[in-house]
Amino acid sequence: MIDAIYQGGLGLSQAAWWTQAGWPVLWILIKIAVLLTPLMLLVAYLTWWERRLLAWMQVRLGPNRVGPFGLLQPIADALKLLTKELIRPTAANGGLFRLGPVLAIMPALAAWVAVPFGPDVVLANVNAGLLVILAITSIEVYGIIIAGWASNSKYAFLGALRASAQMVSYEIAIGFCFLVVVMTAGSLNLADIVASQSRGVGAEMGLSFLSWNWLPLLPIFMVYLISAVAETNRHPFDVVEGEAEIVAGHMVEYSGMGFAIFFLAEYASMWLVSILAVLMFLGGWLPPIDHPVFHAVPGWIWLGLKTFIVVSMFIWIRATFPRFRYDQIMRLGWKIFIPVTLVWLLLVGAVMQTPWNPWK
Amino acid sequence: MIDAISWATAAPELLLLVMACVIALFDLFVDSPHREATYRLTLLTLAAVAGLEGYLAVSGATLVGFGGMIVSDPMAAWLKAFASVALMVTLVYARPYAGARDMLRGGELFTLSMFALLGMFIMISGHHFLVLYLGLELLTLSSYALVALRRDDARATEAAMKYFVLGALASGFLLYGLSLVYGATGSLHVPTVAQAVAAGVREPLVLTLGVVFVVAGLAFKLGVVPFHMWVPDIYHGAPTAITLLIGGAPKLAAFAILVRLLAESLPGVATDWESMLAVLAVLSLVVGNLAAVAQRNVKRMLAFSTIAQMGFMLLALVGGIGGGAGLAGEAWGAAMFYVVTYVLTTLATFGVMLLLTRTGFESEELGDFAGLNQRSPLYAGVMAACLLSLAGIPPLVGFYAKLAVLQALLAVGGGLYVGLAVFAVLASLVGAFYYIRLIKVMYFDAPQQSAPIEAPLEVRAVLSANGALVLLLGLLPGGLMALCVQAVRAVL
Amino acid sequence: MSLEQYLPVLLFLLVGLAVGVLPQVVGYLLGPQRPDPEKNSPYECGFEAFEDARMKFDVRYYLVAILFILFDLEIAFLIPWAVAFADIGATGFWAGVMFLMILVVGFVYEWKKGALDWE
Amino acid sequence: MGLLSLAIWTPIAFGTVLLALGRDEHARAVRWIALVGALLGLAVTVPLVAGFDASSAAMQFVEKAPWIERFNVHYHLGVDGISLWLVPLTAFITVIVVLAGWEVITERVNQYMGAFLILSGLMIGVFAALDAMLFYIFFEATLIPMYIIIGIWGGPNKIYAAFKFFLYTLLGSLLMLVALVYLYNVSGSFDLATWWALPLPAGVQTALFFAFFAAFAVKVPMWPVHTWLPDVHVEAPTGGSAVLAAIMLKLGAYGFLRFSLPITPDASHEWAPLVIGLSLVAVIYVGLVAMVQHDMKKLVAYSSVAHMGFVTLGFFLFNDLGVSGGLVQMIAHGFVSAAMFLCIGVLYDRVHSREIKDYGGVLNTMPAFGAFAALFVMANAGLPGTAGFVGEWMVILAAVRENFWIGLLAATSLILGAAYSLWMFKRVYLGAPVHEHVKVLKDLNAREYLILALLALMVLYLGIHPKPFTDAMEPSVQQLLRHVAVSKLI
Amino acid sequence: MSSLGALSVGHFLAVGALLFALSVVGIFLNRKNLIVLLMAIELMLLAVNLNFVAFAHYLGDLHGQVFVFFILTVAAAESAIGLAILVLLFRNQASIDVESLHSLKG
Repeated sequence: MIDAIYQGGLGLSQAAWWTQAGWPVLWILIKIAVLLTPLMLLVAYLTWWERRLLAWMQVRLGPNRVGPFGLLQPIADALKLLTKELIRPTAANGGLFRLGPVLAIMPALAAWVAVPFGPDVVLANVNAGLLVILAITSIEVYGIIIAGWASNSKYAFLGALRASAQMVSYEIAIGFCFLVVVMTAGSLNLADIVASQSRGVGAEMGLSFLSWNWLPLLPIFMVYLISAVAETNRHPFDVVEGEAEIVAGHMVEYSGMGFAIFFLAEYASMWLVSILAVLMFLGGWLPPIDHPVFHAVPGWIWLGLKTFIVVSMFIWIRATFPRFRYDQIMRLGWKIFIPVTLVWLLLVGAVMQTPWNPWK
Repeated sequence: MIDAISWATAAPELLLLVMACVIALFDLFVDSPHREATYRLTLLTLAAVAGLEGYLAVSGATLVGFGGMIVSDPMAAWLKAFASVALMVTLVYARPYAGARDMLRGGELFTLSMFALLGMFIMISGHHFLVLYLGLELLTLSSYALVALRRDDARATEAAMKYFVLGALASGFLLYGLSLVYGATGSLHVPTVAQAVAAGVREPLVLTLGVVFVVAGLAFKLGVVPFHMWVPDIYHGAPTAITLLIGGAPKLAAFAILVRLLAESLPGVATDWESMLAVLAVLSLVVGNLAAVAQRNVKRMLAFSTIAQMGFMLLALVGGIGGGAGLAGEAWGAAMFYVVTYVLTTLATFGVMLLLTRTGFESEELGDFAGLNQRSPLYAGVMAACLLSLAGIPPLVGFYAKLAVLQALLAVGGGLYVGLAVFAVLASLVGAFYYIRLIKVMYFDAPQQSAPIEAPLEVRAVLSANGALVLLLGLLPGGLMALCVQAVRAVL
Repeated sequence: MSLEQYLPVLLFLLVGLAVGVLPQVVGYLLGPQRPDPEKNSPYECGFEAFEDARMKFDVRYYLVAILFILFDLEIAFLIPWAVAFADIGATGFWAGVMFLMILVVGFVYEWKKGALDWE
Repeated sequence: MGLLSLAIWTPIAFGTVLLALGRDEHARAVRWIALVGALLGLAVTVPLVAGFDASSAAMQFVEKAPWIERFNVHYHLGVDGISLWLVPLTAFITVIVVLAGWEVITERVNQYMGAFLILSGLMIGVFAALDAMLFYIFFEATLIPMYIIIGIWGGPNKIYAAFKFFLYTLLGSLLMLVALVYLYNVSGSFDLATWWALPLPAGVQTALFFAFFAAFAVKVPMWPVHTWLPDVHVEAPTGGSAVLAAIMLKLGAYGFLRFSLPITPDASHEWAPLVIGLSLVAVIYVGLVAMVQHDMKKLVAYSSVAHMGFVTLGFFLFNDLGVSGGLVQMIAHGFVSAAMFLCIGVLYDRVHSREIKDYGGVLNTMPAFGAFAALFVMANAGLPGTAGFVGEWMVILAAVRENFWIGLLAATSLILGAAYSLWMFKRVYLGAPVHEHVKVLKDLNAREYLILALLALMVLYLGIHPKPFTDAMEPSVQQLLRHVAVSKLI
Repeated sequence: MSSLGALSVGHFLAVGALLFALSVVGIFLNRKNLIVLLMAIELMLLAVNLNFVAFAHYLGDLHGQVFVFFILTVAAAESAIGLAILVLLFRNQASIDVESLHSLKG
């Protein structure tokens, strides 16, 4: 059906510019829209879900006034923020001040281009998919630095410094985690990485979920999960916007939509790191047990389900742990995660040299 | 691809690398204020490396390793052996100075020098543009850090900044040239490039442009006019010990990379770069010598003198090209001899300067050398011998260096080359003026201070030996000369 | 492989840009514009802003940045190594080990030098 | 080790030892060791002279060993009649100089003595070298000790003088170096004998001739590049002046005979008028200049230039009388000029002035010294019976034989020489002492007496009985002239 | 269907040369801020990278691309050291103006 639509669009005109450039581009834009719309909804409703889940864990109700179960709350929030005044502090650098949020949200969304939702369901099926994601997401830190710098406020500046230092620190750990996964899969393509998790001792026994990377690479999985939390500046690593210390960090001077965009970026990132965790460690769209019943469920459901669990876990973590001190955060990143991942990298490499290589 | 020969070829480099890493870590647990253990271990390593290279050199074998990426021919082995020894001597001279200037809080002086030496080794042995470039960068990056080693010294940091900017610029030029040569010849491997050039390239213009940039980049690194602006500032601003570090042994590597990039890779377009080198040489001789006369600061003076000396050395290369294949070996051998003896002399010169400095006091103005002869005839003698050697007065070794260069030029025949030779000797006459001016200050002026010159025994011993060698090689230069020519002949 | 595959990446980046810009424009149009000096002064916990906000900051942030550059590059080097890991055999493995060992030396050095301490 | 090597290295070894070990605390010992070294150096030249076969034109006492194989340079020594006498002359003057500096020099004695001993060895090396590179190395190396001697122990303007000396002579010799390397490239060797036999085209000969000329003319020194000499002489210490005048100037003149004439005979012939002209200018004009000097040392310096003009004049007349005369003049001037400077030194040590007007009537208070001085002044003026006469007379005769007018002009030197020498003598020594300090002068002490007596002996001997000298020269000079007479053009 | 078809290596070289020239001009004419200087140096290396990549593509030879990889590393190391020196300079001189580099003169 999709092909038919594509061919139909192609047939609209015989002009070269249309068949060579116009329609393919438009087609991609359509696909982007198809991806982006639910994504934005998910992002919006993640805020709702977070508040509900937190409330539930703290034995209270959470937003429940706007619509059934407060389901319209995100819409209301958006409308409210949309009509708020966009304050630009006199001391701020105009252009850069506005650029900050843009640079924050752009990568958080654009990174989805290489995220597969099924064996062939991906916007850009590039070999270097993981690398593309890594490259795009690392732009995010610019948004934060620029926001902090452009605000020309001490709180924003310090917050931005902290946030960026923290993000880059954990980016190293994440990078090493990726490396290990890539090594076992032998590919940077996320679909291949998922496929590679379908092999192994567990899969042969029918218990596919035992072959997913989370088990053989358990320490790496843990490091990744924790780093992902830190990378998104989420609690308990959210000292950058710690209310007690520096208020809202780099976002302190933003209001209205400027603020909202940072918010959106944060939640979009959460979804992104979660789905990456699923793709790399939890078998992506693969069913947990090799059984026809499970196979009957479409892959994207599995993917969505797993991602939702991971995201919810992030919220759970938020509800559970106290906030780290900044020095503790840095120590964890540099002095624990990096050595652990380094050692594990070598270990995995060494094991792969032996005949007992489980990733053959 | 990585076979036993590869390991043998790179054995000294590997040893150096491993030991540099080991020492870097080892030093973390040393808390002696003078880094005694680090220092000894470094010297030991360098001695071992020098021995290894010496062995390779004497064996005369040419080893090619890592798929032709690196080569260990006699020239490389000798140059590396010399460089190791030069670095050892440098460190011996440098340690008391560094210790008195808060530069030994960590062992970076030693580890960075070793990494710099490793860079030199790779530059000397590289047979592939990438390897050569990496060696060059390893050397220069270490040098930048070394220059900035005195963190609280405004002059040193300024020098480091200038060094960094101009060094990076030079690397950029070189790289740009290499990229064009790569585009024109389709290879980065030195012998393959040479073959491609010999066979004729499709885009000669790209190649020529590449050669121009390569020569400019190399000229920057060598510090010859008009790419010399950094030399005086760096020599002046860097702590004297570091000046010696970057003005001594790296010259050997610079020579080697000239050989690799120009003589080995691009002999097919030699006429292109020959004239460029000639112009660079002439300009360096003029500017270096004339500017040196105007300096009151000895380090600056020596910097300009270096520029002139390098210009003189380039003349040998010019002769090597003009003379054709038959004379190239001798001419480039002359250049190698020139560089080796230059390094030897520079070591002693700066060794004396380092001796004269005390805590919180730098001896670098002309006046600081006043009456050195009264204070210490030995050091004055060593310094005088070095300066006269640099001026090219027999019977000191520098004379033979100049003689060999002149010979290489005149062997070509033809008015242009004779003219260059005459010009070179006239320029060295100007050079003689500022060298003997320093001797005048040391011998004829009354001392401004009478503080005794104290130095550890090993410094005195090494310095005396160094000075003696300048004289001894002046009396019996034949062996080293023959060695250089043979070594270079084996390469070309 | 051709660059076409990367066209969606470019387009998505542009779309992302639009997602960042449009809401701000809309918010600007919809929201009220009532600036006043108090409101537009930098946030300072209620104090009058003093000193320049672009102050000198702790050199450790800078250190982190440098370390990040270096480590990130190491990762960049290791990615092709990791992708091709199955094909390059023991030689490749040991080459990687050597590479990592040098990295470790640097890492230990930094650690001991206190570059990673935030006390 | 051959005799020549001994003659070269004995003083150098002693000098090096002094430099390395000498301390001012034991200056006495240093002096004695220096004297021993100088005497030993002189002693080894005795068998050299005694064993020299005066009938042969060949090189004698030859030593040859490969030295720098890369450039085919040999350690090649030997003397013939041309160079023979210069060797003992150098050794002799060194003894004199060591003695002359005995009490005068009190600081850094070891460096002073060491420098002179090394200088002596180097200069003998120049005279004995048969390999051009060896020659050049010795030739250049002499700059270093001389520079130090002038700079440390010189007069108030010593720095200027030292620089002038160094750079002037270096300039010339660097050009010569280019010529040497060129000849090496043509012939494949630095052997002088090979070069003498080497045919060369006219243009090359001219270029080479002028390259050599640049080196040697500065060293001699010839007018108009002589200006460094008076400055240097004035500032140099007595010993330095003596060595400079007695030996170092001869290095240049000797170079003409070893290089210019035999290697580029055709160019030499072609440019002989130029050299002769310059020599005559030196003889006459510089003689006149000498006359108006107020400073004794300057006067003697200019007279040296004039006398050396005779030497070059003689050489470029291309007849045996001229060349022999020039050689004899070199030796004679060696003794006489050294003596003149030492005399001035004697006065200077007492009065610390070299101005003629500060003296007058010295003869009254220093009769013995005055007698010596009178003898040397006569010799300087070229009075018959003294060393100065023989050479000048031979050259004038040779000149007349060649061209009467040249002879006539050269002969004016006798008048001019007499004029400035005797006039100086009159003003310094004769008359009644007008200055107080002259009235209290003490006559020579034993050491000074010895020095001057030795020199006087030599001056008289050479003046009365020059035959042994000229006999030994004769075959070599003849051979040289025969060689020069044949064109080498190709 | 390669969209690179219309582009020859010459186009890439032209861009590379332009970038290179820009960076050289930036280094020599920049009289204000040292950071700009460091950026110009980076730009220079990027220009070279473009050359290498273009040639590698054009020649069908991977070595050029590998070279780029290494240049990137070196560039990173270089900027690390450059910035470190800059920090020292700022600490010693309280300024990062190019004009402040004047204490070393002959």
